[in-house]
Amino acid sequence: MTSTTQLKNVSNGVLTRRQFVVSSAMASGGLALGFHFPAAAQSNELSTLGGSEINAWVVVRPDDSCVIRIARAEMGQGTHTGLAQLVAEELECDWSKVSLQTFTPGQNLARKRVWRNMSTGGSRGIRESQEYVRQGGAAARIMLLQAASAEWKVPVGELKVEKGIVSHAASGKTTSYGKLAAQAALLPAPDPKSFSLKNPKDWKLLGKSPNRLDTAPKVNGTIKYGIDTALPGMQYAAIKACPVFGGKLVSFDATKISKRRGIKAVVRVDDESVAVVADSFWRAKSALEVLPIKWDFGANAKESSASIAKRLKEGLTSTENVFADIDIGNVGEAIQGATKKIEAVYGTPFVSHACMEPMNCTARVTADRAEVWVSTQNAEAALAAVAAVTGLHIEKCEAYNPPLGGGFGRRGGTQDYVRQAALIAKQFLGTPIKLIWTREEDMSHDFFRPIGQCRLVAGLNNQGDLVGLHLRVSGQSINAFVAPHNIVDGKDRRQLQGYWKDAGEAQLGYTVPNLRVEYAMRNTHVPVGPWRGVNTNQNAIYLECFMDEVARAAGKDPLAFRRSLITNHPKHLGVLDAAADKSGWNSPLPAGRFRGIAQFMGYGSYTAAVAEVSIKGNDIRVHRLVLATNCGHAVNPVQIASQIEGSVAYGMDSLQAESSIKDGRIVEKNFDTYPIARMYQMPKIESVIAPTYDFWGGVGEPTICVVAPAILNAIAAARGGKPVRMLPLKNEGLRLV
Amino acid sequence: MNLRRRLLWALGLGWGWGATPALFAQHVSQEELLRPYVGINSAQKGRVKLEIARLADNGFNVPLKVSVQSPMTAQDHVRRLLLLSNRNPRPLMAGFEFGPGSDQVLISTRVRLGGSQTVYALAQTSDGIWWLDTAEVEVTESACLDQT
Amino acid sequence: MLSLNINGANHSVDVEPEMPLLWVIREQLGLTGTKFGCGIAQCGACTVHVNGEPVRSCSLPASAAVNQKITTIEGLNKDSAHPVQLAWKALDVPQCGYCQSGQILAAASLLKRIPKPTDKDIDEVMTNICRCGSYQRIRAAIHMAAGTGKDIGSVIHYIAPGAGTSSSNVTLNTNL
Amino acid sequence: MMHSRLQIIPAKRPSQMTTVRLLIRHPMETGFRFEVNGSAVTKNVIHTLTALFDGKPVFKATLGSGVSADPFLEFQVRTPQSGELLLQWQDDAGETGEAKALISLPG
Repeated sequence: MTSTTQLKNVSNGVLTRRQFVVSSAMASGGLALGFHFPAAAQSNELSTLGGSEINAWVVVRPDDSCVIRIARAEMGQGTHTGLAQLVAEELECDWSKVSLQTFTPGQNLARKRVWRNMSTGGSRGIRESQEYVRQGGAAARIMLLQAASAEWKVPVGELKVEKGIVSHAASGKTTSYGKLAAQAALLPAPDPKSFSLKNPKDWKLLGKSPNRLDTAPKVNGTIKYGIDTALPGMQYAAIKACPVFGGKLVSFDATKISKRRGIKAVVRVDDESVAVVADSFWRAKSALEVLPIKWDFGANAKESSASIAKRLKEGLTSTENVFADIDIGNVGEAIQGATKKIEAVYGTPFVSHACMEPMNCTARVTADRAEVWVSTQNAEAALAAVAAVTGLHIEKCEAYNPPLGGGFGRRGGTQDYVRQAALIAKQFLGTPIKLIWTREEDMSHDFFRPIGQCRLVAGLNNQGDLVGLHLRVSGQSINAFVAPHNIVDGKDRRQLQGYWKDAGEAQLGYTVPNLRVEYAMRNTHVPVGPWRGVNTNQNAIYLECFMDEVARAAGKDPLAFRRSLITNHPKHLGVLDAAADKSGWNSPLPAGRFRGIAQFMGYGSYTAAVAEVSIKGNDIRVHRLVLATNCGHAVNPVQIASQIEGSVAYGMDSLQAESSIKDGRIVEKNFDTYPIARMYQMPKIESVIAPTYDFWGGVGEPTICVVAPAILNAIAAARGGKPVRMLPLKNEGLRLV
Repeated sequence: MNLRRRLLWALGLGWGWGATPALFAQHVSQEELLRPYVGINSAQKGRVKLEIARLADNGFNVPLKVSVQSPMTAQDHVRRLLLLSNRNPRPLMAGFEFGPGSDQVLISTRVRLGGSQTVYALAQTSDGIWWLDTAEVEVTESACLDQT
Repeated sequence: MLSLNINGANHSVDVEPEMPLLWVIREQLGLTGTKFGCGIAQCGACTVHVNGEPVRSCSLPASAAVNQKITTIEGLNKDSAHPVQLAWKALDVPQCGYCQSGQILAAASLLKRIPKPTDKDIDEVMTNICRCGSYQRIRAAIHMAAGTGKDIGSVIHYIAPGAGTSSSNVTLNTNL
Repeated sequence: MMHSRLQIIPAKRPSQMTTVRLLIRHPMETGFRFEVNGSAVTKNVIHTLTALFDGKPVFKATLGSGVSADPFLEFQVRTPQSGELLLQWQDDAGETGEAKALISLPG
């Protein structure tokens, strides 16, 4: 069964209905929908908002409204709404009466981490917590029904519940959750082993697409991000870290700016940074721009994109510090004996996260308490960072986590901006300090997507079958930078994400009789970290573009060629076919248009894309992208489509953006030199959601990695088979229009 | 066994640095973790008190404090104290031995923790019995990477 | 002292004439719906209306805004019911939402100038950056607010397990 | 020579313990870090630290890569009379370090 929905203009019945919901919500003053964010509180006790806490996840109020507690950070992917749907489905409450409540890591700690992991990242917000949050909803439902059963003295099994209304058919009695809540809250929680969760076939709310719960404050400016924090007596800080990574702050001459209006102080933050504190951010930042600073750039000042590229190139053929993660058959012999040998080297640059909300954090430190207000993917990490920096016991620290103006991995790992804010605030006891990074600081001191190159060699027999494939990635390791102890025996498998033979997370879909997949770690002085989609981004470009080169050499259709290699992996094949089918792969295109296809797996989900492009001179126009995913379970299809649509913009940045290195530092520091995909470049996007309901995969990241290779393959087709191998596109004089 | 001999024993034998680790750093079970260090007898809860924050910002520098209740007499004293990690590539983080006449065992140090895990503090008293305290630590380093 | 008219109210602010309007709005007046994104008029997160025209307030000196009629996202519509805002909500346009104040103000002024914009008009005017990539929904929402009837928006193909059979009742339903 | 900082809170009476706080400047190189060319940085940690009071061992620590860079240790030793507390340590590279303090008990 296939259904296609157009979310379009008001004449469409579906959207008329959606618009009606919005309008009526406004007429009634906003309904119960909303969010409850924790205010700065001295108490670790989480409010029940006038209701009864049935369990950690569910509070029911006397007016039948339900408050669902959400542990994970919301950075735009709709995680909050999806998680609420998971709880509400099992709770059987009235969705129109649901509101959300977030809480602090301090409150989580005070309750022995009853809400478990609070971080959002790795496309795990839903797939990792779906089971226990659904259990939370189901347990609350059971307790509410038990309360009714006790009151009416009838067996629980005879009760029915729908939208929070409990009824007993035989007696004709009805009641509601709001009336049962106080009694239900006193009951013991049922053992999760004693009940089972609903079969997706019986879902009423999951698999449907209610509107997001957090949209209203985003369209009228009332939503408060971390950068919007306002505290009495607050001062502002602008910071500059040594532009060369690894360099040190030697000294600065505060006297040159101390007379400027509003300037409170110039402070050393740590070994590498200096901050100006003022009564306005603009005053602080303007003063910092003219502050004389002496840096010790150190040895890294000699590094450049060229010196790094040279190191990576050496790694492509070196026998030193390289390991094979897959070695099937005998690749050397197979390629040697092949009729045709194809060889290519691909390269992908450092890229920046460029979250729209620049890094920032507000901190207030006193002798016995430290608090931060910060948009972070991981509030518990922010809390721990504050405790570490201030030396205060963690119970004396707190982190408040408003929604994020973009995260993409930048706000998930190192809480560098939190540490800095706390280090500054420590020097102004009692005064709240709001640290804001300029865009230039943000782009100069990111944890970049690691740079890499890949050499691929393939052999074809005289039938044009792929008999051998040798793939070697040479590039920087994220683990080596952030968690070297996770690399065992020098083998960093994470950099081969998407090429793994292990099933379930990021498995290679192709079966090749002779296959060798290697990684040569070649590091740089540039800090790296997870960039939305992480290593699937580069790895999909390398392999999927090369697959087209090989198919071309074999004289085969890129889809048919892939299909012949992918038969052992039906889920990979399923999305590949779905994307091809919905794109009309076998139907003719208008003159001058060309298609490209790609498939890959990451974050537990299977993805494929078909792109349509045309080229005029050096201008590439992407007309259409069909993106398919099998994410296992589809919690909210319209939100999944949002993520798919968003991944096109992020994937297109993989094609045009680069953070290059000169004199040891980043060259592209703002959007004038670092291109971000804009409206005029965007193709028409079609989302193909093909869940098989036998696993839980991620949504926020997986489709990004197929965007770039699908477009690149279409570009190669348009250029008569000439691939672009070294990104960004400008290296070949090309641009997206 | 005099102190010097015990020190030599500690240095050279018995403790080891753990077996070859798995491909990704993995949690090991309590039994597996303790076997090489404590022998087949499992340790008992009690006497040892391990204080460590429930959350750690990154695993590179985590302060901890251990104390052991003991009369510290010639008959009844603490021989040695071990700090073990059930996730680090090398489980034994540190070991301590105490000289004669110590009447208090109180150690503070800072350790590296390779991911969220359980930290073990084990003390052996002069009767040969191992005492144990554990603490769960959430190492919050990277929301996108901490899966392994 | 500079006198500024913002969202219909007059404010006197004691700031340097060269302080960008963005920081006056955010820090002096506490209207935080207007966002800081780049500081060089590239991203549009700081967009406000000056006499109805979209202006990037990060690069406009406060002195240049004196005697002008300034509207921020907070002042676009007192009920948050501007047609653009309604369309934004109906289509769940925002993801992280950080850029959307600027996008909405840019769209509102586009519709004022060109009530029935074409895709080309939208491409030319809507130059604000959205890092979450909500562009397709923005385009659809502009068409929706304008009532152009243009057939552009999110296209979602849902393939249920065992496609071709009737084994599942899981269907896409945006009509909850 | 390895830099170190030693802080002593001496016993006030013979029956009390002396508290020792020692911070040594040392990378405690785990062997898990990597050079730019992908080779592992050689492991080099301070593996042993001994405290001697008037020449007699009173405390011993065996350290591994699980101890943080710039290792910090606080412990207590018995110093029944005035005398010299000597701390000695050695790393995997064979380098040694020491710090000492005179403990003088009142009376």
